[in-house]
Amino acid sequence: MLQASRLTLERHFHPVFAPVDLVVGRGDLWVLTGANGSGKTTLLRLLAGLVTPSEGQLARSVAAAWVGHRLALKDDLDVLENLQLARDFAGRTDADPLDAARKAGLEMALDQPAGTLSAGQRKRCALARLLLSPAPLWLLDEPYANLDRDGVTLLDGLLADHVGAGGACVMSTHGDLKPAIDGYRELAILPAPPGDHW
Amino acid sequence: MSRLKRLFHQFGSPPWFYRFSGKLVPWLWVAFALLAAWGLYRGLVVAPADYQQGESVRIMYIHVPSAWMSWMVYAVMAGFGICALVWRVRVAEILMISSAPVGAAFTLVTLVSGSLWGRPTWGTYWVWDARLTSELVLLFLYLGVIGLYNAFDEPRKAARAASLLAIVGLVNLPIIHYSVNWWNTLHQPASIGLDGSSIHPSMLWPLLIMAAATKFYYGACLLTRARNRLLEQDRGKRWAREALAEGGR
Amino acid sequence: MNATVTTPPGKAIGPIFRRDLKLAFRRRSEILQPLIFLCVVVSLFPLGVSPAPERLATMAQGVIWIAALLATVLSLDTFFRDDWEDGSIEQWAVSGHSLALIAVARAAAHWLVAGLPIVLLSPLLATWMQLPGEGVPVLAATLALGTPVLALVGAIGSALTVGARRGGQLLSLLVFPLYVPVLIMATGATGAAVDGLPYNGQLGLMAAMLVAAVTLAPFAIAAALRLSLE
Amino acid sequence: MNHAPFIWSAYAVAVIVYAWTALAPVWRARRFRAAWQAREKVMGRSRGPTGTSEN
Repeated sequence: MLQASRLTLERHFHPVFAPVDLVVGRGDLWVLTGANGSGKTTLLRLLAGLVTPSEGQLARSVAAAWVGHRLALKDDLDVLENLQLARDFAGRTDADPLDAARKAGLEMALDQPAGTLSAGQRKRCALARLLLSPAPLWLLDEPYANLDRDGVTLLDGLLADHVGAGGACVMSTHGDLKPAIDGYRELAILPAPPGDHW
Repeated sequence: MSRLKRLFHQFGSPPWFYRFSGKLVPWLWVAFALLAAWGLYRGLVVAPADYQQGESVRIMYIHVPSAWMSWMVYAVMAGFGICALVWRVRVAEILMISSAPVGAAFTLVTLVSGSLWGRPTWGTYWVWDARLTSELVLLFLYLGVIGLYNAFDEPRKAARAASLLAIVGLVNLPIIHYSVNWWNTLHQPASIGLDGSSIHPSMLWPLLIMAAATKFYYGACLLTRARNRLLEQDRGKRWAREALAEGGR
Repeated sequence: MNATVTTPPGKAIGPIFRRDLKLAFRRRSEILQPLIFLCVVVSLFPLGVSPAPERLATMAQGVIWIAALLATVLSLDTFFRDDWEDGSIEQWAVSGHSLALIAVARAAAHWLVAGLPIVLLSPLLATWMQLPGEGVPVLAATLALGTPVLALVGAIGSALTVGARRGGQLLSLLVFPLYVPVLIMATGATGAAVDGLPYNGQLGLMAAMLVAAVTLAPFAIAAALRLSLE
Repeated sequence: MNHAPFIWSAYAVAVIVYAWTALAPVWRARRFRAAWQAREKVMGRSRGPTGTSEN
């Protein structure tokens, strides 16, 4: 589904992390671990195609869904409108925004403008958008951030269903929050070796 | 990597470029000095005064070559920009952004010498003449490219943004040039030609010599600036440390 | 990086266009701001220069067009900023839709909200500036042809400066040289109409500029947006 | 009307602008090289290409 070999990215002429090799197939759940600023987000953005790698090859044969720190919610639109927009723009035509909102536990906030939602609710909104997306590959940047206890169980459920149904996911977490699903593989992001290329 | 890109990569490799341009720069300065001296001698001393404008026509020998260069440097800069944007060749990015100040200098000299030439010819320092006006717009284009480059902190991203702007500017250059010319003929009868085509050979020669001199000047300035920027950016790398340590040119 | 991605099921232009109109009408006051700015700038000229009709008439089309230029640049400053800050541009890039189409949708929605009102307002401004009667329809025509070009070219500048630190002042420096041909042709056409000369040549050139902008600008905008994500 | 002042001022401006555009990078290079070598000395790295030690 996704194959990355010797992937690196240079910021200010210094590689952000050591070259990364990663193969993601159907049913895989990869968890990127590493200290803050080790480049987890940068690597995810590379995999999502938002950034072009300085060196290395990246081949992705399927569509990807991206949930970053910035959740792409329009503050003036309410939750339902945001989800309908997401569905019309790049979602599955048969997906129903109402059902996705209900699954993400946002039934009571449907007509609330996104600007007034709490951080946890906004993250649930982003997760609801994931449900509408046809992309088999999920790229999640610290999905557990801002989620309360049943938010975490909700996310674990979504991940289990998605991976179980043959999808794949690459996510990053900081700290000890790991998905409560067995069979996930970890990839530690190592800082770039000191010294230089030439 | 495609063969072309590997070729570019090989040519574009910073240490190779640094050494190659290091050897080239002195020769460019020598060529510039010789041509400029010869051109100025022919222009200021040998060439006759113009029967209409008198001595003030001698300003042409700095004004016209600078004007030609100001347009040429923009086109060359945009060409580097295309290389930088399409093939992500780092040396092309550096050459692109190093050309901008030199181009702006040419445009500035063209504007100042044009207005100083205008004073005795038309009686005022600034006339909204077609060529001077499009030079002024060209100066804004240069300042836009430099301004956009400095607005980003990550150098590679800044260079690509400035390259894109240079290309958009290049596409608009002819449109701006002809619309200003059309606007000028609309509002003002054609003023006497600043660089008339049927020009006497004794005046044409210094013009061509100076034109060649300004090209060598551009090459020398460009490579010097590019080598500086390259060295500063790559100071962490071994080849740059060796170049810096030995203190050689 | 080759993402041989199948075409995404949704559509690019429709949803973004409707979203923009919905957002614009949610913050209705923001639509009026550029228009009020336009009226203020135009009304300054009789106060600043002279109320004498014949003097105002000579510079009417120039003043109106320059004010329209300033109003467009004012409204374009935050054109992509909200989408950049809340991450919408990231979603566009990942979605697989072509960013150029999205740029066209956004520019069309912006023109409908910001450009069209200027065209509708131009008769009022023309009377303020004592523009002779023959010039008014031509002024409206040049604005109708010109404001989309201003929106599209301005959007390139806006996309380029969205990732920059202080993009605001930079936008006008980047964009004004590119606006020069539009300004010249538009004021030329209106002036010719006022003098009773044929003006279809200028209008033809403006139409050509519009076609060029609609076909070329979106690709530059898309490249600039992709660049702003890096 | 004597044109000489205009001619000389035009060329003077040209010389000043071109000289500055040409020499600015040279001074900048010298300043950067001096600052770099000073920092290298402080960091205790050996000078010269022969004694390059990994940092």
